[in-house]
Amino acid sequence: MGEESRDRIARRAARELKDGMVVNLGIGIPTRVADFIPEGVQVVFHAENGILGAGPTPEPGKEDGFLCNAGGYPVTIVEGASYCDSAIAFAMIRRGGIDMTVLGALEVSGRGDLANWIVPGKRAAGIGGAMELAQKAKKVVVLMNHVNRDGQSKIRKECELPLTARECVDLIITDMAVMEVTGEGLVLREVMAPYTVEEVVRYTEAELQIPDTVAYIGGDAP
Amino acid sequence: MGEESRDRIARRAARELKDGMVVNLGIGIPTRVADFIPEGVQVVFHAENGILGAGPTPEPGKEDGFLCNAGGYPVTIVEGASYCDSAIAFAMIRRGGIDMTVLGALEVSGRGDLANWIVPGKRAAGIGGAMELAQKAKKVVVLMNHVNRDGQSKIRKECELPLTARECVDLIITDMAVMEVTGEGLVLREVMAPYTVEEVVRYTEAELQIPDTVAYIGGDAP
Amino acid sequence: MNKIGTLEEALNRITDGCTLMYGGFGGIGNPPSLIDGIFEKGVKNLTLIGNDTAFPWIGIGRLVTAGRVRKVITSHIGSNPYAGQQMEEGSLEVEFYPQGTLAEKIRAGGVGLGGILVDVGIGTMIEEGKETVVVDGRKYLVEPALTAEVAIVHARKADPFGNLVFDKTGRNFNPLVAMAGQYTIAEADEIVPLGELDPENVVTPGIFVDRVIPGKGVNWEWVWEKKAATASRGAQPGS
Amino acid sequence: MNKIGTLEEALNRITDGCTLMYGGFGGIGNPPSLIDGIFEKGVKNLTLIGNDTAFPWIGIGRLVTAGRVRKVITSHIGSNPYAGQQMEEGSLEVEFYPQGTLAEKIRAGGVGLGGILVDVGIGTMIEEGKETVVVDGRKYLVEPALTAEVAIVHARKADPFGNLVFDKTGRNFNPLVAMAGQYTIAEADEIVPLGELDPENVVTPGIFVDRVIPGKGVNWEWVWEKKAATASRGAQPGS
Repeated sequence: MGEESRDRIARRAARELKDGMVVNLGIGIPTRVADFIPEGVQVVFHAENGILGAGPTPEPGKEDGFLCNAGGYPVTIVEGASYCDSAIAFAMIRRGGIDMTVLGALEVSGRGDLANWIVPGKRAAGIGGAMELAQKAKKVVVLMNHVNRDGQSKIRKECELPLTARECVDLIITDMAVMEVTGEGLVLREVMAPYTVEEVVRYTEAELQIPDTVAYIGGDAP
Repeated sequence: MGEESRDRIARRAARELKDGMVVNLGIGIPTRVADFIPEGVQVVFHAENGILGAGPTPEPGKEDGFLCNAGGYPVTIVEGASYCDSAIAFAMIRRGGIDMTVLGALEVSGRGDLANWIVPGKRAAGIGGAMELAQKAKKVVVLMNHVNRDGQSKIRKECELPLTARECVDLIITDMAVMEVTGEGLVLREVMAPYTVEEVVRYTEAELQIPDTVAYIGGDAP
Repeated sequence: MNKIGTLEEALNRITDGCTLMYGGFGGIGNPPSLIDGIFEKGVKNLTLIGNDTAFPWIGIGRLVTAGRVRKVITSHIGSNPYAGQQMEEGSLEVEFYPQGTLAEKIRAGGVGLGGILVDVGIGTMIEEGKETVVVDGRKYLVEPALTAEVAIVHARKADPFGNLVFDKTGRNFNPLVAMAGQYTIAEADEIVPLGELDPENVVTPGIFVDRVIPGKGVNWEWVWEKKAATASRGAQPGS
Repeated sequence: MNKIGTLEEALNRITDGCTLMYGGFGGIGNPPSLIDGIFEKGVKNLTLIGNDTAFPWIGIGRLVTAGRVRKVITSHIGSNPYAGQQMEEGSLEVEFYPQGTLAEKIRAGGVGLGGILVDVGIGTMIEEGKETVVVDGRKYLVEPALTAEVAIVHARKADPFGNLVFDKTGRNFNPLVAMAGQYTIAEADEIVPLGELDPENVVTPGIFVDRVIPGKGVNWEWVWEKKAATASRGAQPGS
């Protein structure tokens, strides 16, 4: 995925941030969401290593090795922040205190099943906090490429990879489209230029419902 | 039990305090043990409501309503003390951090079973921290009258009352005697004046072993 | 993100028949203004969850004494004779747990676990009727987590986000209870501006707190105060 | 009650084949001087319990990279490719848990519970082979508590009794791990006299700590430091 595409996905995800939300951002593209917080929206960032109220990356030279996010990179804190141990950081997650989490994915099913931690036969990195976040956050937003390196859809009828959590994903944002998991199935909401509805459907293995209105992002409707 | 007898029991129990011990004192006579700490011995007092390092009762007029022991009465703290929530206060107990606890009892068996929380058919006060302390403290010292109001032995072959914990008591100190629960059974260690070994045996329902030497406390051997 | 509200707003959440969890140990750490408000509002038929029933005229004890409580899940009621009396009469249902087990059951609810495995009480009547599991050859009781519709706590200081610090032994069950409420109300002796509490020293992070109200401070006399001893002789149950 | 000792005394407790639990998250909060000492002493065949295997040249990662570890019970090894490589080769056994479950398993050991009931991972391969219980109609995994022969933690400050405070996100797993050691060693950046730590702000009460040693501070370069990025290109596994 190109830099521009990554930023577009992150910017789109940032539009899901609502004032007052407590938010946990996964590592990778999800971390970039913090760079695109909409004007007038204040959110509280949570980190599994024990911050409630993480702030922006410090200026170069102002880093503190003991003030980092869950990925090990320096952050700051905002007014009203607090530190806690990781048991309490996960208590916040399990108790439903996280309004929204943004995660990467290997596969997502049309029902919102998420696979993002292990590929059998390949080197496993581990689980980290993904299972708790996927299963317990009120809203789970997945950012990923629409297709994998072999050109196959990552949005599957059924996930083939071991699951992180069942029926947990609410919104999928890819380089091609924005799709919502609803009680009536997976619904196409937006198409990213220069793709067309037909292309999105072709590269989506899961059944995808096309409502009467689909928005176009980053260009006019083709 | 008279005032003098209470003090004698508490003073005797205080001799079990060794330098460096972490100690929890129950409510009632056990609380008095703190008044008789042997010279040169420093112990750390623990309270279930969240103090490690409780100090003596404050002078009248210096009490703080938010600095009390588990019985709700004002205490102070010593250097190196800390406050914690009750979950952590009990973590200290369950993890074996309490070297010694001093408790009251309704009945004790010769094997060291302890009954001190409920009399069926009578109004129950509840359990409090007694079960954790009895079951988990490294050394459990029981202070009580040797006989109940009906003149019956409180040191039984088998406890009739519901148990607080099984085989937990290490030392029993009564108004008549000091007895140790050992692998070979209950052993008489000391007799309190003016009682005789024979009287202690008579008022002890559990089998009591009499070693060659038994010390006498508070008077010459009769 | 300003959670500061009024006692009246808070009391809207506390209604007849609700399950109410409270912080405190022997009255210390019971939230005085909230309990006053509940008392004055006339809320009844409560199910209480907390360490003890305090003293007849202190803190949560007042609600028990006044017959406003249907059931209490607790560790000890000995310091409130009216609780014992109502239990004997059958008007108050009492469920006892060892104190440390109760603390962990509440914490388990607060941190989103289903329950805990504990060996305290094994071999006693506490074991009766309880599910057990064996781990590494040792038997443990399965103790389900506890939560409540509303939790009330007493803090020394709070900020507008709901970050809390407590006052010495007034901490006790409060941080556990604060996490276990589906709706948690914190009464604070002092409300400070955002950023004034040291992030290292916050005991309850604000995410667990839904509403902060200013408290008027302790409005009872402690058991160890002479005046209280006198007043207690005139105390009457019910009201 | 003075628990202050030397690194050498502490290292006597850490021997070949022992089970070693450690605080830290991505290297932050790993105790640097203790890990240095373990490395220099040549301790091998360790079973580690901790959140992650850090980075190849940072903190606990060094022991893994050097092949001193037989097994690790952890949540994540992705930042240390040598861990993954050894896992593939079969020289390192890895047991993965969801991070929050791991934190609570360690805490459960630390507070003397037999285990916890957790629903995270239900319906995934995490459930396989695990005992389950049903509470209030919901299924939970039985997750046994974790303890270790020795636990090592990194504190910002310690006093002679072993009371600890931590440094911002250096707290992470440290207070949990401190409770779960049969023998707990705290390395502190600063040792202060008894009474200097505010009793309200102590995070780990000294009762959980057996030995306090003075630390020399972090002796590695963080991943986000330019110099570290350069050094990493020259890093070699094993030693």
